[in-house]
Amino acid sequence: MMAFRQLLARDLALAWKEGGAVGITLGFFLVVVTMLPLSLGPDLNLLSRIAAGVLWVALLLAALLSLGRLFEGDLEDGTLDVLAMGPLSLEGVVAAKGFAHWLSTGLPLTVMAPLLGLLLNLPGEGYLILIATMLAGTPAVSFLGAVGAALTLRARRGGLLLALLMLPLFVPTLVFGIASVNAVTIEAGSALPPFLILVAISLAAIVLAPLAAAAALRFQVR
Amino acid sequence: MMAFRQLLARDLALAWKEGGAVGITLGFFLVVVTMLPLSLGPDLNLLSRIAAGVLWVALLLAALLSLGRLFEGDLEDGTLDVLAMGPLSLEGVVAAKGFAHWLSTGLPLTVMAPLLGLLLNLPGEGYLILIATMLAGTPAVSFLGAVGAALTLRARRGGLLLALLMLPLFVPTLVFGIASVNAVTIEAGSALPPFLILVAISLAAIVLAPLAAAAALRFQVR
Amino acid sequence: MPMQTLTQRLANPTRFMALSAQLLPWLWGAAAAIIAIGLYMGFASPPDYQQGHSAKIMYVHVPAAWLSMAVYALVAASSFGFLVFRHPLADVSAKAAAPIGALFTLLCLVTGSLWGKPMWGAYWAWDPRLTSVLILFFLYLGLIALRTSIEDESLAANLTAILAIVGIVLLPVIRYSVNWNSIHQPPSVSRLGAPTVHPDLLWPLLTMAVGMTVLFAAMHMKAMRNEILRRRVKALRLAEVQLAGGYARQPAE
Amino acid sequence: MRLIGDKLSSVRGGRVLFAELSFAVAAGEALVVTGPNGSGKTSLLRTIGGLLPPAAGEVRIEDTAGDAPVREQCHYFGHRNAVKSALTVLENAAFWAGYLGGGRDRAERALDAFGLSGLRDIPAGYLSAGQQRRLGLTRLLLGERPVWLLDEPTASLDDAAQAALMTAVNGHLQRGGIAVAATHVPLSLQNTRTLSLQRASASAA
Amino acid sequence: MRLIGDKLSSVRGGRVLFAELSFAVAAGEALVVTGPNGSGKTSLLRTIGGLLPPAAGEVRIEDTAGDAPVREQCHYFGHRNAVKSALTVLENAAFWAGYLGGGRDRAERALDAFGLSGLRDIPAGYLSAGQQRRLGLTRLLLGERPVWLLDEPTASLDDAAQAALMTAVNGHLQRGGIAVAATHVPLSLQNTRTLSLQRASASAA
Ligand code: HEM
Ligand SMILES: Nc1ncnc2c1ncn2[C@@H]1O[C@H](COP(=O)(O)OP(=O)(O)OP(=O)(O)O)[C@@H](O)[C@H]1O
Ligand SMILES: Nc1ncnc2c1ncn2[C@@H]1O[C@H](COP(=O)(O)OP(=O)(O)OP(=O)(O)O)[C@@H](O)[C@H]1O
Ligand SMILES: [Mg+2]
Ligand SMILES: [Mg+2]
Repeated sequence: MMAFRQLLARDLALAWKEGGAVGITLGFFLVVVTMLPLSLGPDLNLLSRIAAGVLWVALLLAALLSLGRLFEGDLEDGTLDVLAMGPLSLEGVVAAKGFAHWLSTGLPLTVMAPLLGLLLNLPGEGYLILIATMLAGTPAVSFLGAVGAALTLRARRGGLLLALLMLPLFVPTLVFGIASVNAVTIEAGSALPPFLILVAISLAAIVLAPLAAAAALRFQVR
Repeated sequence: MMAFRQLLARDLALAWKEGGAVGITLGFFLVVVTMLPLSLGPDLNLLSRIAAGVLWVALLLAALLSLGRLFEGDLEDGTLDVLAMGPLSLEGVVAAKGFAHWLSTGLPLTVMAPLLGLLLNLPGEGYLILIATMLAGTPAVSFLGAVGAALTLRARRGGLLLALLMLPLFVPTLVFGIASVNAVTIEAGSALPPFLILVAISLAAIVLAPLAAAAALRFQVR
Repeated sequence: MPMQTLTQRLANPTRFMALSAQLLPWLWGAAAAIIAIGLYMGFASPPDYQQGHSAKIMYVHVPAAWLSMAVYALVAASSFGFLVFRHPLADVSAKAAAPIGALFTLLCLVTGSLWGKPMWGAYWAWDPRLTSVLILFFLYLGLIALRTSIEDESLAANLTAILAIVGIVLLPVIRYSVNWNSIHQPPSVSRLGAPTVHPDLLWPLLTMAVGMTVLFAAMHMKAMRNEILRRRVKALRLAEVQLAGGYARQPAE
Repeated sequence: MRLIGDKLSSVRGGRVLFAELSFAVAAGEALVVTGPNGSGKTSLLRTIGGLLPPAAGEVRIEDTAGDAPVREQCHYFGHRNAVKSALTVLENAAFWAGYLGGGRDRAERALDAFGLSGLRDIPAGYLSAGQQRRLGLTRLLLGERPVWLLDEPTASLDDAAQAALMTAVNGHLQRGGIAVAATHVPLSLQNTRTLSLQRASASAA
Repeated sequence: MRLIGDKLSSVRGGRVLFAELSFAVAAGEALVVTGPNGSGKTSLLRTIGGLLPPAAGEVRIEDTAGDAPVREQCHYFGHRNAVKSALTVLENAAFWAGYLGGGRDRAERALDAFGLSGLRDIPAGYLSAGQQRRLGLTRLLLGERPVWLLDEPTASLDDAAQAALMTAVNGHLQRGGIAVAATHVPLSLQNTRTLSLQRASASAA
């Protein structure tokens, strides 16, 4: 546990020191949200219909860009070699790093989402469910993303390859996340079923992703 | 000229060897284009209206992901130190690398765009102008992107920061690219004025961007 | 740009520190006084026949909009001065001005949004002018983020300066391009580009503009002082490390 | 305690680097691995440390308390330093101390041992090549592990730092530890045995 | 031809590394730069090569044909090798040969000189640390430049490779070239002069 906490604290410190990671993540989120209306046209009606979708896509892209570096630094400077030799198991290492990623990316994005909802003219009844789904869905993004990051670690063109691997992995999260919001804002139905599935996905990701990512990392340090 | 050609050839060889770069870029493009309808809903009418926008945004995101690595490898393995010492000026180095990036990313994406237009139900009269605008606009993306890549080279969280810096850089290209296509598909007007502006932007980028990027690189190798 | 000539006269940081220490209280005072007068004039002015009292927000909104652009020009000019003449104060000026500029841009955005709700029924519309202000805001964020993301301060200063200059080339193009789009997209309900303003509204507006400019000057000077002090402390700490002779504890060579 | 390599073989990229390699190192002994470039020194060290699974054979530690896997009983110090540029010197050392189970005072002592205490508040990215390598070396002192695997540990070090390293390794040996060091230059270690790897046979090249 | 350093000062991160440093190296001479870790050897070499502008002073090359800037007359071989892992050994050498104005045959000869011709078709990423370093060294032979700047060139090299390097440098000196080498270990060069940097003194801060 001590080692887990130390690693978590170090990753958070790095996320903070390495250029105010949080601020930049948020900046990016903002950027995508601006870029889409600019290219899709400023029709407020259309925007409010697709608001939830845009926010989720932006979230995934922001995660994608930051996930590329999840293990990269540690591989390059040799830290990963040391981490692979205990005392924390590699599964524990992945869990600590995934958790740190969520705290420094998923959580701030969730907090910021309502603000961007304003820009996209999201209907008033959508905000609560938006926050809830993001809170429930972002852990899945961080942990599934860790698997992709571990797999593409030594691939050249890692960024694009990661994107290619990640997007299918993210589809379920995306679909149920949007379905929950739309259930409230567009169909005025119950958001509970898709929301519960979202929670289930996140829980499964938290449990299973470290296993897969650790297995991949074992090959990466050879 | 000899040095320029050598560098160009090497960068193309690397783009090819380092994990079939071209294939992965195209794959990413495909994935984004499929993901958006998934999150925006399958309304064909809506899709055909936003098709040009989606294609351009996907293009920019694909470029963003690959641009992050434009100078990174060369900085890390010390190649940039050597390149900074002649015989080619750093401006020439940037031009060669930007050109290689265009050949290995912008060009294949342009070739692929019509295919994805089909998926998004782009109206028939839009294809020619789509190819033309992409051909005219992608050099601006590669060369402006080079400026962003040079600036963020040693920044922590390079990926996200790059995105933040790139957005304002890409706005004009995006706007005129989409305006040209929409002029034909939606408003049935003349695409020439925005298209000419797009060409002008690309030309200006090809001339000016190497100056700015080289200035930044000079500081990066210190 | 009053600060520009001022900074040039105060060519060295020590003189700048001494003079700014004397000037600063006056600047704060003047800003407070002029803004108070402007606000009074604004509230005493007749309510707009259409917008009622909500139009009063204009007295903050419009000066903030002007300043957001003027400050960017100052950042770019300072950056140019730094890159070409390598004067350290120019960098201090650029670094200090960027967050303040971002703040005014944000103020413009927020007051505009608050105004937009009663006027258009939405906080935000993708109108060309609004969009270009938003992009200006991003440019500010980019400047700040680039600087904070780079460990080595002199590298950060140089790169940020290059970005600021690239930005000034870009801004007109962006402004124009976003406008272009709107010719083709049906324009949203926009009441910007208002007709000529009645003198009753113009005078308070101009007073507020002057007041907020002086306020900026004060904030900028204060921020520059802070930055200079921060650099001095850092240099002192570095010197201390060497004097304390951490090295001396090493085995002799 | 004994570190045993039992009929180890290593294959990289289809080429056999070494085959049927056996060795035994007792407590207090250092094994110095030499050999030309590309003969497999790094591969051997990584095999011992459990990072690279051997093609055949096994590595084990005998006569030791506990049954932790070999990899958790080894410190690996390789070509790369496992140092984070964004963290200060002290933060780097304190992290590894905490992670490997030591305390902060331990970090301070380790920095002292490698002559870095004057630089403790400087971000590690500012350090010179040799200073970063010294910082990497402090890790050896931050957690108790019986086996030290050192891959060209003296590269980039000046005389003072090399002396500090030798003091540290000799101290470790005296306390009954084991060290395996790959090197191209002679090391002034006590109680060493040498394992000399040959270049993979000509036909393989 | 003479390489002149004229009252050079270097400041990094607010600290003065060296001040008013002057030296002159004549054709056929090698300048060996020594000093403890962090004393500024790498910084000095990068200053000479024009990568790092000096805080004061200047570097120039006198009595030489042409008026190319100093940086285009120097080969810089630093801590990093400028080798691309994805390209084969031969492709790496051929690229630098072409870029620096040599031909393919030149690349082959350089690989031979550093004992790499057997590995020519292997991707450079598979090479061991020392083999990669050798590949980096071939660059010195791929384009004619009068000044060679070598930063710890012997690190990771085995005896054979060190001998090959010394042969190359001595040959360069005999042809009237200049070499500046930073090192922690003695180099067997002919005709050397030594510049010893001190650790940045307290007063310098
Ligand atoms: C977030 C939303 C808004 C932004 C970013 C924004 C931006 C700007 C900018 C940049 C200017 C300065 C233009 C110049 O002098 O060239 C300006 C002026 C002005 N704005 Fe806004 N604005 C916003 C919302 C509004 C709203 C809702 C109203 C009122 C209905 C409004 C009314 C005005 C007026 C009357 C001026 C002065 C016009 C002039 O100088 O001719 N703005 N705004
Ligand atoms: N980018 C930088 N910013 C601030 N300080 C730096 C930077 N780079 C190096 N330094 C400092 O400058 C000093 C000299 O570094 P340099 O790399 O020149 O030393 P060196 O003599 O090559 O040492 P070594 O033998 O370890 O390679 C070091 O003390 C280092 O802390
Ligand atoms: N990932 C890999 N794939 C294929 N071959 C590899 C790989 N890594 C190393 N090799 C090959 O294995 C051989 C041994 O490499 P190793 O790094 O163990 O040598 P070394 O003895 O440490 O050499 P040096 O003294 O240069 O550090 C080299 O010839 C190298 O070409
Ligand atoms: Mg090795
Ligand atoms: Mg050095």
